[in-house]
Amino acid sequence: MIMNSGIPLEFYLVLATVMFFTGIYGFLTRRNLITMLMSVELILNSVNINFMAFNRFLFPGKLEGHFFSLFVIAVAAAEAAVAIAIIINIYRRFTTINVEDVNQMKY
Amino acid sequence: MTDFGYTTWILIIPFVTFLILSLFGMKLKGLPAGLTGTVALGLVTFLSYFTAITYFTGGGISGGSFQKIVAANAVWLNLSDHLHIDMGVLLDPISVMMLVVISTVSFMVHIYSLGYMKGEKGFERYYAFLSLFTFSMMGLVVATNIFQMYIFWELVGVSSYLLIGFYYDRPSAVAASKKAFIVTRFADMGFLVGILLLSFTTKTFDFVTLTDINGPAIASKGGAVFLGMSLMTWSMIFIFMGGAGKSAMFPLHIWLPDAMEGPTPVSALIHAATMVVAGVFLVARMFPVYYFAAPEALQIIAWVGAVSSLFAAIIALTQTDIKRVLAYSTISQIGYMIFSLGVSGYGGHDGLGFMASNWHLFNHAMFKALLFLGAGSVIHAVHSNDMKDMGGLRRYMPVTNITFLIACLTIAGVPPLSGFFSKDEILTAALHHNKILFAIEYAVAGLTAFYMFRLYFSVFHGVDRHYHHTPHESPATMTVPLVILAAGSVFAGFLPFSSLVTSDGVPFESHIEWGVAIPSVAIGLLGIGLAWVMYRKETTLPDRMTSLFRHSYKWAYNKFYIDEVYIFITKKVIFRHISHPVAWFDRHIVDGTMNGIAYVTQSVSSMIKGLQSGQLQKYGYVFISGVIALVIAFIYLVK
Amino acid sequence: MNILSWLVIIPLLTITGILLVKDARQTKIVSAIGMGIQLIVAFVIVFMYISLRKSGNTDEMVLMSSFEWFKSLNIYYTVGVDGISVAMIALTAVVVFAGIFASWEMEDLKKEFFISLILLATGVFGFFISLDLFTMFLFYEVAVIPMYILIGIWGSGPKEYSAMKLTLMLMGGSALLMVGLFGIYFNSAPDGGELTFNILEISKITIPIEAQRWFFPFTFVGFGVLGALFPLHTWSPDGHSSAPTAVSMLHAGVLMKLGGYGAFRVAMFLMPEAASEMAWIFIILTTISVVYGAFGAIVQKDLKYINAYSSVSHCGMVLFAVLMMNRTAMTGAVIQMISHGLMTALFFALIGMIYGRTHTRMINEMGGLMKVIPFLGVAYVIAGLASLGLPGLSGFVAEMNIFFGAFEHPDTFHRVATIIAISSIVITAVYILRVVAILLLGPIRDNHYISLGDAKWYEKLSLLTLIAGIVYIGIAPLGLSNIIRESLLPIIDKIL
Amino acid sequence: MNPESFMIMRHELVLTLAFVFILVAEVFTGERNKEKIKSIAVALFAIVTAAGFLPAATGSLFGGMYEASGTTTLMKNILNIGTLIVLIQSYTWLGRPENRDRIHEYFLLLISTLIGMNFMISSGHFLMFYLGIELATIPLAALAAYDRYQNRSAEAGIKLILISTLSSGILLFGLSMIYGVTGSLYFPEVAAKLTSVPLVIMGFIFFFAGMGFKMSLVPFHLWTADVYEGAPVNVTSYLSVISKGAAAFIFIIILFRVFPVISMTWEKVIWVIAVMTITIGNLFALRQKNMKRFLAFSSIAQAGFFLLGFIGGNRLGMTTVIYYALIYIFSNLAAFGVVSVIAEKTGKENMDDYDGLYRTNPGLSITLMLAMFSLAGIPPVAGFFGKFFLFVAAAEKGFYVLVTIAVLNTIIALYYYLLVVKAMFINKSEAPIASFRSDFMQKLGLAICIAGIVVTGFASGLFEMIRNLSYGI
Repeated sequence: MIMNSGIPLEFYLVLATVMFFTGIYGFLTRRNLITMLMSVELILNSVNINFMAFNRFLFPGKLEGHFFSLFVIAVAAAEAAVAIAIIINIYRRFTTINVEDVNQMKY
Repeated sequence: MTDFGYTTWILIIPFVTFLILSLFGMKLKGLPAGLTGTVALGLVTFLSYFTAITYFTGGGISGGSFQKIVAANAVWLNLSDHLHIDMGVLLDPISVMMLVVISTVSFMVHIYSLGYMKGEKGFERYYAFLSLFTFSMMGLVVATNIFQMYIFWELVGVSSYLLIGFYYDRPSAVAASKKAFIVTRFADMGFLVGILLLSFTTKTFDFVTLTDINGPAIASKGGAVFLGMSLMTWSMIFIFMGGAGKSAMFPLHIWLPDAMEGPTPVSALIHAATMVVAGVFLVARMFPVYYFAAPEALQIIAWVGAVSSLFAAIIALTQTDIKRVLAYSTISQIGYMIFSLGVSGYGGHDGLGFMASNWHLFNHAMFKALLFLGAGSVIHAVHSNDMKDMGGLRRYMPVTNITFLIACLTIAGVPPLSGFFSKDEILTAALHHNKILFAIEYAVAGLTAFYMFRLYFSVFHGVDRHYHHTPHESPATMTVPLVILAAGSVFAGFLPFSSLVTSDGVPFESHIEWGVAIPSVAIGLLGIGLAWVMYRKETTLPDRMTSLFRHSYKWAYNKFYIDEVYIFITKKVIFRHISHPVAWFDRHIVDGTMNGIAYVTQSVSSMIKGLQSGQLQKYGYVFISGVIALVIAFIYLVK
Repeated sequence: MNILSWLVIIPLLTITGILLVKDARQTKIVSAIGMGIQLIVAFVIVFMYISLRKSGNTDEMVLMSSFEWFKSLNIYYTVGVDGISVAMIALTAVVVFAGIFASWEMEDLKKEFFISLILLATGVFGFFISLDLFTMFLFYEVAVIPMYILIGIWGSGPKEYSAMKLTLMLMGGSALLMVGLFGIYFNSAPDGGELTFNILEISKITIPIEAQRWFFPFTFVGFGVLGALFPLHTWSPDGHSSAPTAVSMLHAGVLMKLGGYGAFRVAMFLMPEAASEMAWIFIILTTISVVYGAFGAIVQKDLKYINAYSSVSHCGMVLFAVLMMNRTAMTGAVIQMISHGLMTALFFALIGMIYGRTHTRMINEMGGLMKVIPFLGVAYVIAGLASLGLPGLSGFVAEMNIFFGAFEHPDTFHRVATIIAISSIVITAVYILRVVAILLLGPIRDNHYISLGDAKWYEKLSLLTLIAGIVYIGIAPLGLSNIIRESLLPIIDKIL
Repeated sequence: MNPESFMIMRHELVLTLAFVFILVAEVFTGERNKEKIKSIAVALFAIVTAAGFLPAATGSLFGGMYEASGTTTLMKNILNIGTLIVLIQSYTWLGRPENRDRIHEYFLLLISTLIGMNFMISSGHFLMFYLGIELATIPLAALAAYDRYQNRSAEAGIKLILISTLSSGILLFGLSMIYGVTGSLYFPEVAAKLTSVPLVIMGFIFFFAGMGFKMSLVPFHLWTADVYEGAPVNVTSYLSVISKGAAAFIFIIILFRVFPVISMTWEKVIWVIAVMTITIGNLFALRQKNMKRFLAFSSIAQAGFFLLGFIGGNRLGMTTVIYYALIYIFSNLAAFGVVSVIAEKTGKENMDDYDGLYRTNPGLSITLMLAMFSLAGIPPVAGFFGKFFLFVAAAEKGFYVLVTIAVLNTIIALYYYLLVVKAMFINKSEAPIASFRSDFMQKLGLAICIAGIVVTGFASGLFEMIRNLSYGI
């Protein structure tokens, strides 16, 4: 409708999906806790893209998707803050932020 | 007809005595307990005689025949809408006769035991058990229905168990009592199955209905056919199995010789005169049913009786334990009675076998009780059961000697003693029925005379043994019963039995069939003569005979190894090849499965513990995989 | 308050009483008084029941009372009794009373012991008076769970293993039962209307046959586990052998009866069509139970194991009879429950008392005890004779009803099963007499045993209570059997 | 919109007030009186809890983003009660020297999570729901890491926060798909426009995974045990009951209100997940030696039982979920209460340490035993009623196979619960935990739990009340 000649919705969705799985891949493979956190941010951002794209392309009359993205960004920041605080504590206690070393409790 | 309601007291008195003695016996200590029992039994004896006299002198006669009179009856338990177990008193010629037999012998034994058991530990227990036995036996014979009979049948079984095991600190007595109970129990199982089949076919337990020859039971001729015989026949065979067990018929006889571990008066009462003839009584009680509805069963009965009598007589030849000889003799004589029923007809003179059987039962009770009590007297004197430890006792124990001799003559069938008459009638009945059976029984008569006199001569004649102290005659409490029973043995032959106890209640005339009587007396005398030659003096003749028949002697001496067969079945088959495997199976397979389930659960638990590795990224991996798996499953697989 | 509810309240009050008192002696006295009152109440109920029936009351259940509990699920606390439950209540009261005295000399943690014991009893009483499946199930589990503690703390031998096994297997049974109950509940109003757990109401309708086919096995097996149904009986030998005296008494005496009672009051009564379809499977299993238990008992050496296997056999007989689905056999089943309850309690009481003296339960380590402890010896013989079905004692009455009832079926299958079951009476005789012979008779095996003391007053009281019951039923069974027969009428009507 | 209408969100407002009050109080309390904050806070929370029971207005706010009904009020009150018990139980622990200077932090974090949960429960829009769930989760991570000087506590914190962000990422991804299909995030509108297309199902499963994390359902449960073990006992108990209960509440609300159209699908998903959760939770719990870890796995299994109430989509299901949540709160808090008291006094947390506990501390043992029985579903304690009704709810819709699997699992569960009972009552110990006296607040906390365990089951009125406030699809 508005951007018929522009980038179609599918492209956004593909981008979001790729980001999502990149994030997941990062989360599962990076050993550094900070990098893992970044990967999670990647996931959240892929969500944001999804929301935005859907809103923009399919339901342009309303702004729910946009607002949702804003809130997600804000919450992600809060999350990151707490996570990093804990990571700092981890570093104090374990003197490492390698996720593989943080496994005192198991089985 | 007369009111016989008082006959219930015949049951109540011994039962109450039993309760008193068992609950308060400890307080009564010794003689008072014995006297209580004896007096109570005196009362019962009086009542029994009174009943018998009233019954036979008119109280029981109606329309020229003896009637079945239900003197008392009450429902004990309802089994279903048409089946109920009653408790009551049924009087007819055989039950009245049995009352006399039981009360007489029991009373004698009570008196006798006052002397014989004096000073034994558990004297009051002994009398309590005797009362229990008397109660049960009385209940058995007056039963109004087959189920009441079965109940008391079991009770006599347990009384017998208790009395055989009276000396319970002797392992042999304990083993014997156990064996007696289990073997008879096994037979009783057959009895019970028989009752089940019978009641299913006839819808009643009641003897009066069952034995009514125009009644529904006999008229039905017994239902469906199974393996070539009617249900009724099967049921009667099973019922006879119970009788055979209690009466120690081959091959269920093995418990009786061992039962001699009990006190001798008990052997006299239970294992000679009364309980063991319960099988005979049972068949006599059900006789019309057997005769009309299950003739095949009657045929089997005749053969079982004949085989048992021969078989036991042969074994008796070789035994050296005085009580065991008597025990085998008992089996042999009961075989006679059973056989006699088997060959009997029904009604009037045809029912000669029936009459003879009961007559023999009556006589046998007297002389066999006498024999046992005499043997008890001997044992009391020499403190041994073994004939090898006895000899020449006639000099020390004159009363015992005389009475024992009378008993031996009676059993050998020497006229005019009672045994002669009944045996003669039996042989007559057999002759009319089946020649082979007649021949067997004829031979048995000779064997009987021989082994009895073998016993008599070895014990009372011959040389003195080395006695620990000089044997002496027993006290009067023991000798008086001997004398009374001896009198009974002598005179019972003169009772007009055929006009009292008959198959259909109608009296008839019986005569001595001289053609049978003379040969039978002859063979009896022959047996006695042989025994005289072989055993009156110490000779080598018996040993030579023994070595001549070495193999057959060995078989007979070892009772044809029937015991071993039983031991094989119980120890090897049941214990080792059923029970042990069952126990093992239960522990290891059934229980093992249960434990196995628990074990598998635990193992699975250990196997999957790696899932919880503590590695955050592994958790994430599982998380994501879970999501993806669910997505795939629910989008592509489950529609 | 309804008198039946007192059966639950009195034990709870007793427990409260025990919590309040100080020392062990008072605990005993409070327990004894409480259970004494309970016994009296139980017999009052019996007499009330009899007089109600005499006065012409023909309701299926009497002394009923009911109040709403979980309304939306239509769950009520409904109590009521018929002749069968009355008989079971009396049995329970007697056994519990005897059990209290049999554990008179319990030393360790006495209060806790009596509390658990009485709690167990509460469950049993509650079960028997319940007419609502929910409360019935609730009480059922209340009765089972104290077993764990009772065996675990006061037991002997591998008690932890046994207690765990017993509890898990029984609760496994009750888990299956629960599924069965749900099936019944959700099919209790096939024509619309309100779903209900009330047994009487469910019995008025017919549960759809498809549902019955599914849920009858659940229910029957659920109860069957407690009734020692082969092959789910293995908790019994271990459990009984480890349990302390009074617990074995109660467990074998009354708790196992919950299985049999439930099997016909719930499984057979409410789902008769499926029951008759599937009876053959369970008849085979119970026939195996009967014979197998008896054979298993023959070679055991531990007194308690013998009795445990014997219980498998006898309880198998109960279920066997229930499955015969006719009045005579079911009467037999109920009498067998009572009879077995009394005599097995007697057995376990005696075993406990003997063990307390000789400190062994291995029969081959004992011998000739009749000489030193005649009272216990005679009681043991009486229990044994009752167990092997001697007329004049309770077992006989039960067995005859069962056999004759079972034999009413004219087909070969039932009859063969019956005859196999009958053979158990011989096997029973074998193991009972074997034990009696080895344990009590013969010469005294060990000189230590010469100085043993015979039963104390409380032991005698406990034993005589049980013996009285056994002898009463054995000698005059008519009253009991009539009560039961008459109460079975509606059940039979429903089943046929 | 007038000011009175804000009273619709009274629960949240009151909590916020309490939050602010504690914050302010902390600022104005002198260094020596820091301890007093805990008394003030507990008292304050007691008032808050009581206030929750005042008649509450119902209705919706912010154009339907926030909705309050009798159901939500009930749920919030249940959570309040649970939280109050947790606070009472934490009282003694907070008095420890290392906690002195940050007592208020504990309360603030806890109350903020509760506010988040309340909003979550009352949400009528996925944005509100998302905010609520994040508010309920993020402070929890901080709480889990509350024991600053404990390695394990830090580890618990990081595991919780990272998995939680991952799961919210996934949840949001799912929501974005649903948004893409329906074009709305209001519950009623989503429900109306939802169709059973693959994208929706995929979105639902992603959403489900996010909720599965909160409720610790298998296979999204792996964080649970580690976090429970590492976090301070009282935080663990809060996590295991309140957080899980709140998640269950909102999950069932969303399932019933938003996803009825695809109920055929989620029934099957829940079927599979319930079986896995119950079974795996049980299998892991079997081998645990640490009491906290043990209770963690037990709570995983319990979460599986909650799903039995979900699956039918029926009114009875919701009733029993709420009812069981209440019972579960009492039971689990009783268990954690005892564990916390013992950990507090002796520092022992292993099951072996409990050997012979009954002989030295009968009161605690009986409490723990009742808790175990309640969790195992043994009558006459409340857990029996809760479990029974959960099964009834599932059976009502014909899920008999599931019910059978579940009841068989209760046997495994019974086994490990009995292991605890066994340790306390049966096992003998050379050196049992010495006899000690608990202080008043500990006793009070446990007493409330016991009262709850004993009474809740018999209180049919309560059940009926819950039922009146429940609804099905």
